[in-house]
Amino acid sequence: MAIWESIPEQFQMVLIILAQVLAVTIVVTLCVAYLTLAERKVIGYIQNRIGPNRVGPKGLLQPFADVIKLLLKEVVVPSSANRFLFVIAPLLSITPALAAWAVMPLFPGFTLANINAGLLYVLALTSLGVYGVILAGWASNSKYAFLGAMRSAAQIVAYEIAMGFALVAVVMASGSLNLGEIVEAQAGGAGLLNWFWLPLFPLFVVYFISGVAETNRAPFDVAEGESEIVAGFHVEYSGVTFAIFFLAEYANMILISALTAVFFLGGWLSPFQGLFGEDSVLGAPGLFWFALKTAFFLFCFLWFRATFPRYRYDQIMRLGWKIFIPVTIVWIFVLGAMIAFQVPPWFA
Amino acid sequence: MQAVRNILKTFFLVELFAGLRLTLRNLFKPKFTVHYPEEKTPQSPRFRGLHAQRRYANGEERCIACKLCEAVCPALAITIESDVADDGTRRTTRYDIDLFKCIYCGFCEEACPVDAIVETRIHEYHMERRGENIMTKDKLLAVGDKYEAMIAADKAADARYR
Amino acid sequence: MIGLSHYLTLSAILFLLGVTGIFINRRNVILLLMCIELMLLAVNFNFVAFSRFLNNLDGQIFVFFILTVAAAEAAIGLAILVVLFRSKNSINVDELDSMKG
Amino acid sequence: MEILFYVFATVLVGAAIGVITARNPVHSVLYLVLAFFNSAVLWLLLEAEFLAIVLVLVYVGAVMVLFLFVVMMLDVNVESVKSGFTRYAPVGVLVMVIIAVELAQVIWVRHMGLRGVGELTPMPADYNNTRELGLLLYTEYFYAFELAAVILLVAIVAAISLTMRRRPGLKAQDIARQVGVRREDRVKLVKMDAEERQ
Repeated sequence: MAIWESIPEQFQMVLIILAQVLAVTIVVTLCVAYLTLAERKVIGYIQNRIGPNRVGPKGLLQPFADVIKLLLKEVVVPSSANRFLFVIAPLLSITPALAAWAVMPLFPGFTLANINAGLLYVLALTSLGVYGVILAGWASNSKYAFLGAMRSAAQIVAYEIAMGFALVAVVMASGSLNLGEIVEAQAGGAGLLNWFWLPLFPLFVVYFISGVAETNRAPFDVAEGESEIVAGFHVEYSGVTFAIFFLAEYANMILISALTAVFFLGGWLSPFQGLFGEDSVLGAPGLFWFALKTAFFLFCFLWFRATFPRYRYDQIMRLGWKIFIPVTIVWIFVLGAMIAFQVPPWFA
Repeated sequence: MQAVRNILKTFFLVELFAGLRLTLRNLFKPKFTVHYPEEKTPQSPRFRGLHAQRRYANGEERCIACKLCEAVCPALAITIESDVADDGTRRTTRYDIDLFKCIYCGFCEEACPVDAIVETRIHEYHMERRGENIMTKDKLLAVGDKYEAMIAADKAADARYR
Repeated sequence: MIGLSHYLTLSAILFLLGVTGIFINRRNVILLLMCIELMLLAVNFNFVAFSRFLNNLDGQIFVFFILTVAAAEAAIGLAILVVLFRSKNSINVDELDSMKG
Repeated sequence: MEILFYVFATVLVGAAIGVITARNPVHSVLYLVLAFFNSAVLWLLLEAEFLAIVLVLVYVGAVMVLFLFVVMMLDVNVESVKSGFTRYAPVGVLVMVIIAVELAQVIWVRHMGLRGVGELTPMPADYNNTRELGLLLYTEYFYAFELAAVILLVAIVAAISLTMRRRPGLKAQDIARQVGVRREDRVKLVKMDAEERQ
């Protein structure tokens, strides 16, 4: 404690912030690790198998075994690849996924960086993720990788628009760009029914499905499509570099799930707020509810992957441009009318 | 009417939800996985695994070097050389099965007039060094000696159908 | 203390680099487009700096519109480029010497 | 603050030089992305946070991806396009020097009556750049804002109509019809009397 006192006040601030950043990053990384295990388990169960169960009790140490294996493997850089870009691409794809957590409201009153334009920041960062994929595909100097990168770029740009429109509606409904204020705008009243998923239902669906497409997950995984273009943009990657791509994909999944929870399911708000009141155990808002909602969306990611076959590429484009964007625009008009007429309970 | 129904079906993602329901139901069904080293699936007495050479009860080798197995082997995995033994009978001096070539079809076993070459139910074996994939006569006989009880029981169980 | 002149100098350097880029890369249409983006960035820099130092937000509003128009310009420019490449199989400015498509 | 300005300004100038000198167009695009990033940070230093984020969102996230996409898609012959590099360099440098002298005149020699604005007054704590911009944009500049939207719409239409290719022999499927098909549409059950035994 004496050492702590001796540090100048400014540095104390810096240290506290650093500790918070580190804590959030480590927790997210751990969640990523266990999400990989959860994916194998859930998909296994859906296919009437039990998934990995050998490393540690019930297979709980499996992610660490995987990580250690990948860390020990050799990183092969193709001789005609662009060395610098090839190595930097995985980092470019994981950084935005982790950096976006800075503005995430985790529980009442806690955000790493409570900035006013938080939603714009999130949008900007999620749109950066595509660079990692494009550069990986291009720098590998391989046809399959390049095809995967091009597909992914077109797909992400297409779905970015629908996502942006869905968020415009969220901003309209909550009247703020700050994620914490968006959560608070959904508080009160009947709890569950007061969240934005009900008045914005089509946009909620569009946002989540676009999120699945943005992260290049099944059934929108044409960017890696292992059965047609081998593994897409990361064909040439091995060892640590591959591991980082892997982590980035799962970190993005967690990010999209958390964002959907914040925007449409009231973040850390309790669904029983109206029933039991804010002071009871079930009615109190907190990290638990946020984590629960995020976990639900993560389960949906895995569930989709186990259920749907891969979309064909032109079908993906058709869905993004010809269905999602018109739906969002129409619903923005509907929402405008709802706000103008002050439809209770959301806009009264 | 049908058109309206189709549009509703499309917008409410009816078929997607049907698929999701199916997979969700499977999530809670009992699993089929067999925990392999601890649990094993039942084996037929006809299971065709590692090869063995048998002896008669008095210790005499069964194999008479007729080379029928060598002739029938579709993968050319068997190599036999023979000579006259001390007691005047024809015996193999070399009897090699290349396990890498062998396709475990069991034709050698069927061709054998004296039931000398058999395929046992052993399927958990491995090789660590080059050359270990060749089952020499000594190795085959050793396997046969070790598992004679199992082989005899399998043969007896299968005899009705031969 | 970083003053207005620092920002103006920086934007002047950026603008100069953009102009020079147009001259030394005058055969590659893509690079020309990018140099124009660079010059627009320099202009935006001026607007933002002036807006901040004069405490007048109109400059930032203008940057907002410049960004809009520049995005539209880039989209159309690249579309023309793609059409050009399809018909000529080249993006060399010297070869664009006919009026027929 | 000062150190930050100099660091990011240096990287920005370096990136800009990279844009115009890189041999590979892909590298040029990436340098430009770096330049935009640094500009965004410098704008943050100027407390123009909304524009800084929009710059990253619009330019880095969308326009530069488009550039990258086109540059990678078009299989450009780098050597032939770059061949005039040294020939045009003197002209470029000459023009650069002329404009540099002119700009120096404006910024340092004449000062344009801006002597008084050298001081940066820090914004109050509750200042919200986004809110202020929004207030201005949706009141005073509303028509300009609408016009910008129309320009974007025209740009979308123009870009699509320019690059749209109609291929005559293309066979497309009507997914809605495929999905909506019923057994009655495809199979016809015909009830027939059995023939009499001859």
